[in-house]
Amino acid sequence: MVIVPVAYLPTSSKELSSWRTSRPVIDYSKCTRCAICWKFCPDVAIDLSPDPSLSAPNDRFKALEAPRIDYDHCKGCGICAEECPFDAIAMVEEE
Amino acid sequence: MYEIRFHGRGGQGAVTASKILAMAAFLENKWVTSFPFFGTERRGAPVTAFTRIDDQKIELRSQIYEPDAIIVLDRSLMKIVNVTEGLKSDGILVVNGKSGNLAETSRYRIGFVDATSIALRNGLGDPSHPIVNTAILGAFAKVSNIVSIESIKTATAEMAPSRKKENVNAVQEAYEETELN
Amino acid sequence: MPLTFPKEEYMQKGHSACAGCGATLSMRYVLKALGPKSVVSVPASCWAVIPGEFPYTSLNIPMLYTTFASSGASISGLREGLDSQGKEDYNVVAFAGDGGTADIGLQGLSAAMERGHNVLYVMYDNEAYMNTGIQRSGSTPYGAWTTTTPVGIKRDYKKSNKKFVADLMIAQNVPYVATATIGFPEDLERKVATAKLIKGPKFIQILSPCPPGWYYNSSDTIKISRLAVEANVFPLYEYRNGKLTVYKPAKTVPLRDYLSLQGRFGHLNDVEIGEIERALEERWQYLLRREKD
Amino acid sequence: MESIQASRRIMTGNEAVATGVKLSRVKVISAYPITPQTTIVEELAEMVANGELDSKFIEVESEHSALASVIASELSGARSFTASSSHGILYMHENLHWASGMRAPLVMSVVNRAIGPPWNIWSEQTDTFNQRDTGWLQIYCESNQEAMDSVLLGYKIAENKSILLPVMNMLDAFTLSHTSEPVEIRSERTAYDYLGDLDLDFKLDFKNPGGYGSLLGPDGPFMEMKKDMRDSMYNSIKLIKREISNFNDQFEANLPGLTENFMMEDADYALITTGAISSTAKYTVRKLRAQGLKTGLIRLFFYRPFPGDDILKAVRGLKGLGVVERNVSYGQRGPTYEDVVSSLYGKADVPVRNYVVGLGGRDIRVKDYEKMFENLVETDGGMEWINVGVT
Repeated sequence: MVIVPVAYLPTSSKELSSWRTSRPVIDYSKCTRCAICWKFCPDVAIDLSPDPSLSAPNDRFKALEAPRIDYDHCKGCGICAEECPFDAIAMVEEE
Repeated sequence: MYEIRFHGRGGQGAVTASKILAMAAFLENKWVTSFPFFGTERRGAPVTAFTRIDDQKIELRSQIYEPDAIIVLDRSLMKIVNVTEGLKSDGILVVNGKSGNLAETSRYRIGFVDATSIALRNGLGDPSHPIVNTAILGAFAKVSNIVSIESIKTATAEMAPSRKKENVNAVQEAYEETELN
Repeated sequence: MPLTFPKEEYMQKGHSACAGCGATLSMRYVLKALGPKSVVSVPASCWAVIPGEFPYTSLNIPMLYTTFASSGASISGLREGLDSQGKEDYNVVAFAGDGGTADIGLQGLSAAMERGHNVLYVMYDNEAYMNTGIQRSGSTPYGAWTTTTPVGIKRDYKKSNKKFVADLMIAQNVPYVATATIGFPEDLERKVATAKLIKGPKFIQILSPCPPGWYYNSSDTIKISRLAVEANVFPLYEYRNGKLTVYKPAKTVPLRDYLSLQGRFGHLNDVEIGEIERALEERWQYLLRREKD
Repeated sequence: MESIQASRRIMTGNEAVATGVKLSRVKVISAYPITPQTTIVEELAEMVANGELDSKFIEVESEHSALASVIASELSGARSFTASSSHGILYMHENLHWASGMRAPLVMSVVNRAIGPPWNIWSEQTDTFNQRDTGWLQIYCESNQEAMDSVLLGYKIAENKSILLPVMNMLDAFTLSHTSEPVEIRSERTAYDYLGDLDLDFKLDFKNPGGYGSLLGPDGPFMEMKKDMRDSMYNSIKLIKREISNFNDQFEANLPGLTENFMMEDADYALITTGAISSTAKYTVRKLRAQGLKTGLIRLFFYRPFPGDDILKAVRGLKGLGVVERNVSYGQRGPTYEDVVSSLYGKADVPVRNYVVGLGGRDIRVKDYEKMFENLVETDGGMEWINVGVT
């Protein structure tokens, strides 16, 4: 059989954490679960899922889908921190 | 192998005539090829086309330099093109013209026919651009014995792009009106 | 708070774009609006590199790579090929940069739109040849530094106006033409969804800021994209059924707010900025006049 | 005598190509007009317009787009076709590589025409000889029959799962493209059975989406892919021979192998030719044989893959071999000559000469071939360009 130049392996299986010089860290006590960070992430590196164990500004927010940074794929661009209307994300330098 | 060269002007239908003649011979179970010398010329410019007829498959694909017959669709071309160049000494010359007084070509077997009048009479083209290609083939059938007039009429009916009946009439009328030298 | 945006992802994590890349967000948003029954054709451009090296792909839909000038022809072939197999309900999309659209691919784009195939052509506009290292394109704005308009001591920045390909498409009377940018994702998503429902050729030009090419901090991609609209640099409009609708920003800002964030405009003095501002205002008035027609 | 017209019709080479496309049930056609290919496109447009051919027809704005669009339609899973000539082929060049690299089993008919400047619409094969390294199989037709048959055969070979490379079939400008001659129309039924439907394992798949033609670095399988293309082409010779004999059986046809040996058995002197000029060469061979000179001819039906072994077998015992090129290469001998000589090197002790003929449509006559044979016999080594200048 011939070798066809068709690529099928999803890049989600790759790990890119080495690209990052600083990392976004979410302060869940300020996070309203608005998902703006998720929306603006160019790396699709913010997942949304409910996690009642996380803190939140109030209990109502705890039931909602919370953003979670996928550090294997986040390149640390800082857009989420810049766009967060509640200053709930800080960029922290990688060691 | 029998080789025919057509001389006409762009728009007169010399290329189609070469194809109809090939088709007529094909109908008589001959191998044929027909091809134009395709130039960039437009309507009115001199045009050459060729037909080869043989009992065997035809291998020769060069142009025709020593034809057995020459068919001239427009007599005025004879002033500007040496139409009989290379014509075999016992060759045939068919000319669209009213009378036959061509001293320099008297050694050939010549047929004259007023294909222009015949074409116009049958509504083929207009006075500035008469389509004489089918009529001239009727004359060729009269002068030569390469293809029958019936085959030419059948081929004409099949290949004339329009006015099939008028074209077939033109073939027949030309056949009847051709004068031999 | 309910999501303002479709949750399904058709662009994957792990792609090889620069941090803060606007072109990836363009792709992400366009595919969210189109859904899984789509195929995208990509010419030479950043997006030919973003999915990474073989055997990787970073889209959940088929992606066909094509030669630089071939996007218009490629989507034409995809459309007719799929239609000939009864797959009329699949979206066929070109995703080409500004070089591949405004310059080398313009002939093919114009012809594909003219032929009327049921296709969507997306131009992700980062205003220069970014994949090859920031050379000026026809879509580079007046005043910008690029590696081929390097300013120097002769102040040789780009001295010609941006070619607005969307305007050319309107001139060709393409059934649906729109401009959009990633700073207004809901607007972008709505425009793609609108285009999806129109049978025929569609063209959408998406301003997609580029951190290394425009010389700004990667975190500012969304901010700059919004400022481009608010400073009147990149007006948002929509052309449908022969009617132009121009979006009037809720908030307007001085041009300087937009330029000052970007190193590519750092050499401009007040006089030059004033000239650019006047030219932008002229174009704005022109769009408003066209809207009234 | 067998009735010639029974199942034959008189048609031009271009009409024969269009009929071959129809018989192949092509789904997408995309082409840009160029003399002398235009009548292929016109004929196909007519067939589509009259419902004789159920195909999408894309009237592109350039040859570059013609090829780009059929690469895409082919990969979508629809059998696709294009046709061009001369500068159109040169304009396609990058996409020629893209088509073969994508392993798109397209067929493209090319009417061989000269390359300018100066502008010249007449026959010459430089346009496609320039494309010999683009990964396309190349078939040069001698007759309108072959022009039709090689479209069907072309798809059959191209779509073979161990080849999967595009095929271009060539016909000489005017000498075939606009010449009318009897052609046997292959039965539609047999053609359908012979070719079947396009079955591309890697066509666009929405359930298993892939990136078609993605980026590859120096350590990725780039070089392996190129080797695979080369191997697929090189190893296709046996397969092509089998497909040709299969074609001949099914259609009662008589296509040659990758080469045709004409009166080679006991020949002392022979020429190698490609395309329609081979016919006049055969005529000359017969003529010289009648005069007592043992001449012969090897016609290259396929030029890629190059049938070097077949040539080697055919030339054993020759006293002289002339390679005739209807193309021009500057700064080196002709491409066919180079290929022939490298195939014979160290294996056959035959003097090989190179003749350049018929550029820009210059007519090639019996006397020109006679001159070449004369030159082979004399082996004076001085003649390379035939019928040039005032001689």
